[in-house]
Amino acid sequence: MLPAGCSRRLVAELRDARDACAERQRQLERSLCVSRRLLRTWEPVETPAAEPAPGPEPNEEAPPPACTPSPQELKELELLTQALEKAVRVRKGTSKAGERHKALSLKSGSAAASATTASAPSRASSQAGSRASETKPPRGAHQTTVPARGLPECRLPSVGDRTHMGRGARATKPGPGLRDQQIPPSAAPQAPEAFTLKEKGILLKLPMAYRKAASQNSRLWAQFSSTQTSDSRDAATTAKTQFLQKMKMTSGWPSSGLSAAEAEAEVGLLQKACSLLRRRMEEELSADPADWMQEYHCLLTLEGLQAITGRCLHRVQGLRAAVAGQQLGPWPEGRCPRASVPCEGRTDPSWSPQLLLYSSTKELQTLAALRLRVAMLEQQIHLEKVLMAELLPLVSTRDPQGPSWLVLCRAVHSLLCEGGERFLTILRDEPAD
Amino acid sequence: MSIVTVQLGQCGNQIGFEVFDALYTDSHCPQGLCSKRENEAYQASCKERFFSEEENGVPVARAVLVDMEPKVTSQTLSKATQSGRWKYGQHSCFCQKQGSGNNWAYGYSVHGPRHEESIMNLIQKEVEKCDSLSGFFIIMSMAGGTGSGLGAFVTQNLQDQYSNSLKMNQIIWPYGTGEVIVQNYNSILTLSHLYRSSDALLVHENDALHKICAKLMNIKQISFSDINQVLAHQLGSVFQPTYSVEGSCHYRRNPLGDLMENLVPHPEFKMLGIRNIPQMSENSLAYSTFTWAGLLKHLRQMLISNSKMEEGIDWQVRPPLPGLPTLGKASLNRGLHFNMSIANLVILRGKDVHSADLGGFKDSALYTSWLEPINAFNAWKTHRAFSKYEKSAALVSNSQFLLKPLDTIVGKAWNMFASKAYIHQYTKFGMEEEDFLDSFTLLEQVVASYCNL
Amino acid sequence: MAQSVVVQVGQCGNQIGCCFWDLALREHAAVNQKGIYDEAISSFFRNVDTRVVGDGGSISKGKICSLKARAILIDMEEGVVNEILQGPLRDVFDSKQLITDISGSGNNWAVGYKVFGSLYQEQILEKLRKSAEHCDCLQCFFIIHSMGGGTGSGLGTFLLKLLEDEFPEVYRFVTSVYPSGEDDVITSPYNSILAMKELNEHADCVLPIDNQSLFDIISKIDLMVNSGKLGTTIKPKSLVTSSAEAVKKWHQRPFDAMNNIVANLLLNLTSSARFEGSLNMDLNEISMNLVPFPQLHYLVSSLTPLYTLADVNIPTRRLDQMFSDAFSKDHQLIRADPKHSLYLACALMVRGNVQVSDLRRNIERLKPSLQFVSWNQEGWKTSLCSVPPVGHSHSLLALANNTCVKPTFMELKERFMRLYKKKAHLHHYLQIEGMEESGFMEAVSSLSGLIEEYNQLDATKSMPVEDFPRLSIAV
Amino acid sequence: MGRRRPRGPRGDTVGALPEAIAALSQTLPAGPSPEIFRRAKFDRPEAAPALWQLLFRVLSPLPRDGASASPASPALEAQVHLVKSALRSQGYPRRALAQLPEDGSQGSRELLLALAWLLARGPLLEQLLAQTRVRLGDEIPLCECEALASAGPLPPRREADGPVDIRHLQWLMGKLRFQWRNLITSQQEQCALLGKIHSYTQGCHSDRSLGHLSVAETELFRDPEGGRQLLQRLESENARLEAALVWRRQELVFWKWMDTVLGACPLEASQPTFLPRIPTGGAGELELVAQELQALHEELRGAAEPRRAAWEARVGGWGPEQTAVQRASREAVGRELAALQRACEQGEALAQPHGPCRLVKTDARASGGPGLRAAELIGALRSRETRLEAVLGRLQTRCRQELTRLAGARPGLLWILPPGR
Repeated sequence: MLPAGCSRRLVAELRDARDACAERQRQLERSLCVSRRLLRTWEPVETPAAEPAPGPEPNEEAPPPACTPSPQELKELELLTQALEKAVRVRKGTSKAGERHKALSLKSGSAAASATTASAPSRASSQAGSRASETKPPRGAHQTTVPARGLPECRLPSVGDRTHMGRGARATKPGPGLRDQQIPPSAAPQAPEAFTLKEKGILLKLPMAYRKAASQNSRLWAQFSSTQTSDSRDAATTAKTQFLQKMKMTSGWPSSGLSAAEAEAEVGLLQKACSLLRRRMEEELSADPADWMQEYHCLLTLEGLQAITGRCLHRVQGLRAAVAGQQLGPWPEGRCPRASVPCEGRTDPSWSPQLLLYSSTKELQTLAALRLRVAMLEQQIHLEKVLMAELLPLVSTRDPQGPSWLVLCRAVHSLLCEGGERFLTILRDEPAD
Repeated sequence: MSIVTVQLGQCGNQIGFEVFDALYTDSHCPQGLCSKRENEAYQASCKERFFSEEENGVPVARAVLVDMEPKVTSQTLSKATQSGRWKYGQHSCFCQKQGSGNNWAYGYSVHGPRHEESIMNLIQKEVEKCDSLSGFFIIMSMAGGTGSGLGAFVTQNLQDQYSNSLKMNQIIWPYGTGEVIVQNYNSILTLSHLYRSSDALLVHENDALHKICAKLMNIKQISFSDINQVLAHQLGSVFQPTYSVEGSCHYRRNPLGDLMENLVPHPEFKMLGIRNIPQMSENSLAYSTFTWAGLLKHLRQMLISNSKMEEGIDWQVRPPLPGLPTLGKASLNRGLHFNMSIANLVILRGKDVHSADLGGFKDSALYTSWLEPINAFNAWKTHRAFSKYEKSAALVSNSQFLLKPLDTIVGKAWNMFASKAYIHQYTKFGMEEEDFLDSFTLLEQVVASYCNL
Repeated sequence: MAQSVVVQVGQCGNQIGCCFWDLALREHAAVNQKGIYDEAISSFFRNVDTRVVGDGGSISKGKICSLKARAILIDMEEGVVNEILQGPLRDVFDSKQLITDISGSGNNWAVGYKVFGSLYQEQILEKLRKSAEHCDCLQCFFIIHSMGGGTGSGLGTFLLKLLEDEFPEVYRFVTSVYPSGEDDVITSPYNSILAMKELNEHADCVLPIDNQSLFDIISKIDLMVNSGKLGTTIKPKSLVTSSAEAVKKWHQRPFDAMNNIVANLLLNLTSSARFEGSLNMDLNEISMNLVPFPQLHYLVSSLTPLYTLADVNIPTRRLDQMFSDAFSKDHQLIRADPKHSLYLACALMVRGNVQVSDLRRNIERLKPSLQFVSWNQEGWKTSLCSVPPVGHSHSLLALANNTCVKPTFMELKERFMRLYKKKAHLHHYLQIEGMEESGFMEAVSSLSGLIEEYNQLDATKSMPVEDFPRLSIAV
Repeated sequence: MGRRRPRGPRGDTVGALPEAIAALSQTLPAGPSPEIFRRAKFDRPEAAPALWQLLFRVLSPLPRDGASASPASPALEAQVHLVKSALRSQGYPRRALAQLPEDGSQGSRELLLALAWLLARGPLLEQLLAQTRVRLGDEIPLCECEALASAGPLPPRREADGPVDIRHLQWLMGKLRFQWRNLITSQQEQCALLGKIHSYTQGCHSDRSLGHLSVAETELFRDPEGGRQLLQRLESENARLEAALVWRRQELVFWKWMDTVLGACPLEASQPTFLPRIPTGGAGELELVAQELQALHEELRGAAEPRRAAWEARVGGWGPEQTAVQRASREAVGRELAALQRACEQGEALAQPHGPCRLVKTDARASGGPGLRAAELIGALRSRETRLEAVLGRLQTRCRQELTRLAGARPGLLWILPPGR
């Protein structure tokens, strides 16, 4: 058995690490769920009721997400499709000369009132989602056909368009206009057809309302980050500084105090510094000086590094003193959230995300795997240090003749020297007789 | 997520076929006692895991067949094709002219390096067919030469090349009395190598399976195919879809990962065994009814009394009182022995599964002192019935169940080794006595670790 | 699938070989109804397009054109080989596979080994290489010879050394017919002992056969047939007979019947490697499992059901009886009693409709009556081949590595010593170039060494089985 | 930008203060109404709960995917507790806050001060906005600043009850290892799916530089209801951004007002100084760093001293020419080291990009265009990986040596190590 304090600390460390992993896994699962759903077959009409939200479900008996419409739903769909086709045929007849834009929109029932849902009455009454066709003013107005803002415009016809899209429309109307071309609905009525992103993804087009909001969003972010550094803010900065000082004064805060967050940040800095210095040293030592000048350069660098390391050690001393001088205030006990702010909190020159270009899935996978690998290594190194700090003293202070010393040694060896993956065996060296 | 199966040697290939057939049959069984929609989701989940789709719609097992002689693989391929329901991939088979001759060293040191590239290429092709690879099943016998020697070699290569994917070896544990005379050598070499390169060893004991055929399935003249079908049933009962924890309407994505995280995190404890209930012939089934309470009571007693099947359970065995010291190796040969668990996973399938009370498995007396049931016990559920059973339960256990067989094998091999018998057959192919000693050392440690829980 | 080449040396070797090829052809004809050249056939036969001149005519797939035995026939007399070439089997051999002389070895091992060995070495090697080239995976040489004569024992064992040097990876399984006590060849003890040394050193497995045992078996069958026991008839179409006039021939040529038994042994030995089954046993598994120490590679064989095998139709007995018989004294192919000696290892090779549960049951049943060496208490190797022998529902071949072979060797040594003390006939040997008296001494000490190894094992028989102390784990 | 309000004389107009406070409250996540601020100035208790909640939101780390999962807020008391301890750890100076009742019924003015303190101290609003940003693209953070170590929202601690067996630690460690591997597997799948979605929607985005849709954008079509919500979130973020811009223009007047709030507070009596307790974890880390630095220092000395001695022996009678070169060398090294020193002190990451990136799949052939290349990042990550592996290897070697030394204390045993990799 390990001592209680040591146990508590190490179990807590490992638990933290596992919680962090589990949290990431959950995030990934959530986004995977969305992506997977996108790549599955898209039913021609959304049936939001049948798609349970991902996440906990109180009832174990609830249906799984991979749902196919019930016979009832299918029947309704068919009715709807017929109604649609009828509408389309009528429109087609009236728009022979000019190019008419026809759109099929997917939209939710709540906003469907404005649309011509009359063509599918049975559907509107029974289903949340509905599909309707709309006749647009021939020209002049914006090309896209969003009936109400927020509704994605979908140019994904479902009715028999597989054949027509592939052979007819597409083949006969090539050229740049194709992408913006609304798909002519089929004249051959079929049962509503499911499709996949792979087949029809290229036909998607973002709705206007969204495009507008998104571009406004990026404009605002740009503006927001550009004003941040402007001169006009000097006055505000001064005011804030003054406010902080006044606050400190009125509270009798000791001038040399160091908060836990600051201390932690400082430790983090020192850690980074340490690895930076070590890396530099290794570079220097692995280089093979060719002449006396380089030799001299190397010597100076090493001495300089030594000096910097000395200064870091000095900072450690200071920090130690601060920690040692701490006293307990009247503040509540408890574990504090980590003060470190993820890098999104950093004041970056640009707020809107930069672009990261990748050329193949393989490359993306390599990149992601490496990122994770680095994160894991960092976590592993952290754990290794913590475990070293707690376990090595135990091994060296316990009585080697004691009953549990060897047990401890074996486990410690596995944890510290083999990353917990493998284990050693200790045999009694006795003559076989 | 998908699992790629590597079937090695005669045993591995024969079993592999039965496993895929059982998975297919179960997932296409029309009366799963659940809604059509749910059945379809179950089917889809099973398919993603174990089959890929070919152009003409026939499911293709995510499997690679490897043998060093052609008879078995060609038979296996044609059996699958003849079934008309599923098949193996056209280019998923690797075989040679001449077997490993029950010689582990020949499989590991000669066939392995010689055919490394071809085999790994086949596996890679299969892996590339998966959107997402969870890991590998490696089906192999422990006694022979190809399954055991080449199997150990391939597992090691998988560990090198797919270090993040999970590797579960399906180990066929030979009959206690003879199939292959050098089986104890082959076994210790296999086990010790897998202990270094595999994540979990799911052990299937021929003796136990044989008994199930005789006693529960009422088969008079038992063939290997009967035995393999029982094994396939057991494997299916674990790895067919079950609900994931958080969203009960979602099927578990990565059962292999979940299972391993729960059962084999400790490097010294990697041996797993399966127990099932009920298992019976079609005739008896018609006259039986089951309750969850009854099934779980039996299953629990099967666990603690280390009985491999429902029949002949020793009801006298009880968990020890808390605080008593563990008995250590001395207790190994005593008759009445409580089987201590490290960790258990129970899988329940069928009607009213939510009403099943698993309290009996959450008893801390069942587990080693250093793990609480909360860390050591897990349950998976689905109300989709499995195979022909309205209700069924499976238990995957990391416990002392294999201690005695393992100790016996190590002991017999050691006796043979001390007499230097058969050693020349191994040194002929580049192995040294030192290699044997390494294997003995590692396995003696495993035995000791399982003893001193 | 891997292939084997049969090398039949001397009169006895060629006679047995002849039976073997006849049976092998008929077995494949029975199993392979479609006439397709398949993997199973390929293990012993080449498929040759006879229209093509030269050696380029091998066909690896498709219809059977003309089958050629993967065999090399060696004899230093012409009689037997000529007989074969004029007989019904003439088509499966061609002249390129033959090595003959006219002078004979005069029942002198030294003539076979030293004289003909050096004389024919190149020719033999060339034919061996040729036969190996015809295989895409040559696994095993089966050498058939007798120990008592000159050509079989001398040239036959010379060949072993040659094979070892030239094809070190290919197994050498030797079927050796040992002379019986009242052998008509006076020098047979010399020849046998000299040959034994070569077998000790250069064979992977030796299947010793004893003429006397074969004869006893035949006599017993004979008796049974003649006694007109109820239901006993000669089977019209079974494997052992070479032609329709089996019964007549039977009495005229008892050797044919005896040779047939040996040929059957070879067929059953290879059946699990050739045909499908739920538990295959490749040839390389035989030595792997049955040879715990390099020199102890003598395997005592027994075949059951023996009487039905010998063309006699007696009512089928229980399956379990077949297993019991395999361990009885009168089913062994040499005079030995494995049941009362020490087993080092034992293989059961079963053919036909037998399942693993039958195997398990019988092993459990028989085990208590058998004694196994302490470190191999469960020394069983088993195989299940689903193709039964022609005309039968099932069969069993048991191979035992058992100290019961020791008496045969001791008897041989005694007979040798009786002659050798008198230096009788020694000069016939010493006059051969390269043959020295030390050769005899070495041969006999090699045999003594072998006997001593068996002795040591036998000595453990009375000792209680004890486990060796294991490695001691500290934690 | 037609909405921009006319700019008044800076901060001095009468309407400026309400406008500033309104902007602030709109910018803050779930910000309370301006009225609450006004009441807080007068320390009115009814304003307290809202401010506790606000501070809780501000101080508790959010799950990254903030929008989808907004867990039920804990009870007010728990929120109070967390706010107090978080402020303490960040060094909040006023003691009065710590003494406020735990039920959250009092202290609206103190809370207002605390909020102002947080706002004054750093770019709080910017952080909050960034944290809750609506993610339209498929993003991948460039750095591992948050790494795996940063915890999400803190669950109530279930501390281990007592001593555990070391095998229990091995068990947990093993679980962690499997979690890592499962994580990688899931992530590989996610990448594969992203790649598919990106290539299937190639050319669908109105923005030419993006080309294809992101998952969120594709999901708009799949789930119109969700799409509507996304749009709403986007619009509300736009509103918050606009408010934040207003706040920036008007904040000066807010600070002046805060001065008056602070003035209204009684001076806190000179008190026994207290310092916030540094968490034990931090102190442990400090010792580890200290050890590492010490070790480094020793190594450097070991490397530098013999070189110095050899150098001194050589330079005996050098002429002025060499001396000049020496001086140049000294200056060059000095410059380099000064940069290093700065990096060490300020922790500025050396040319390492930070922040999220939107993933864009491009044709490998198409070069140019703005944006980072995955290949370059991969290179950087690889070298980072190598460095970390070396660090880990060093630590493990150190442990191995230490254990080998200790093993000497028990003769008569054979230590059989697992075979080398």
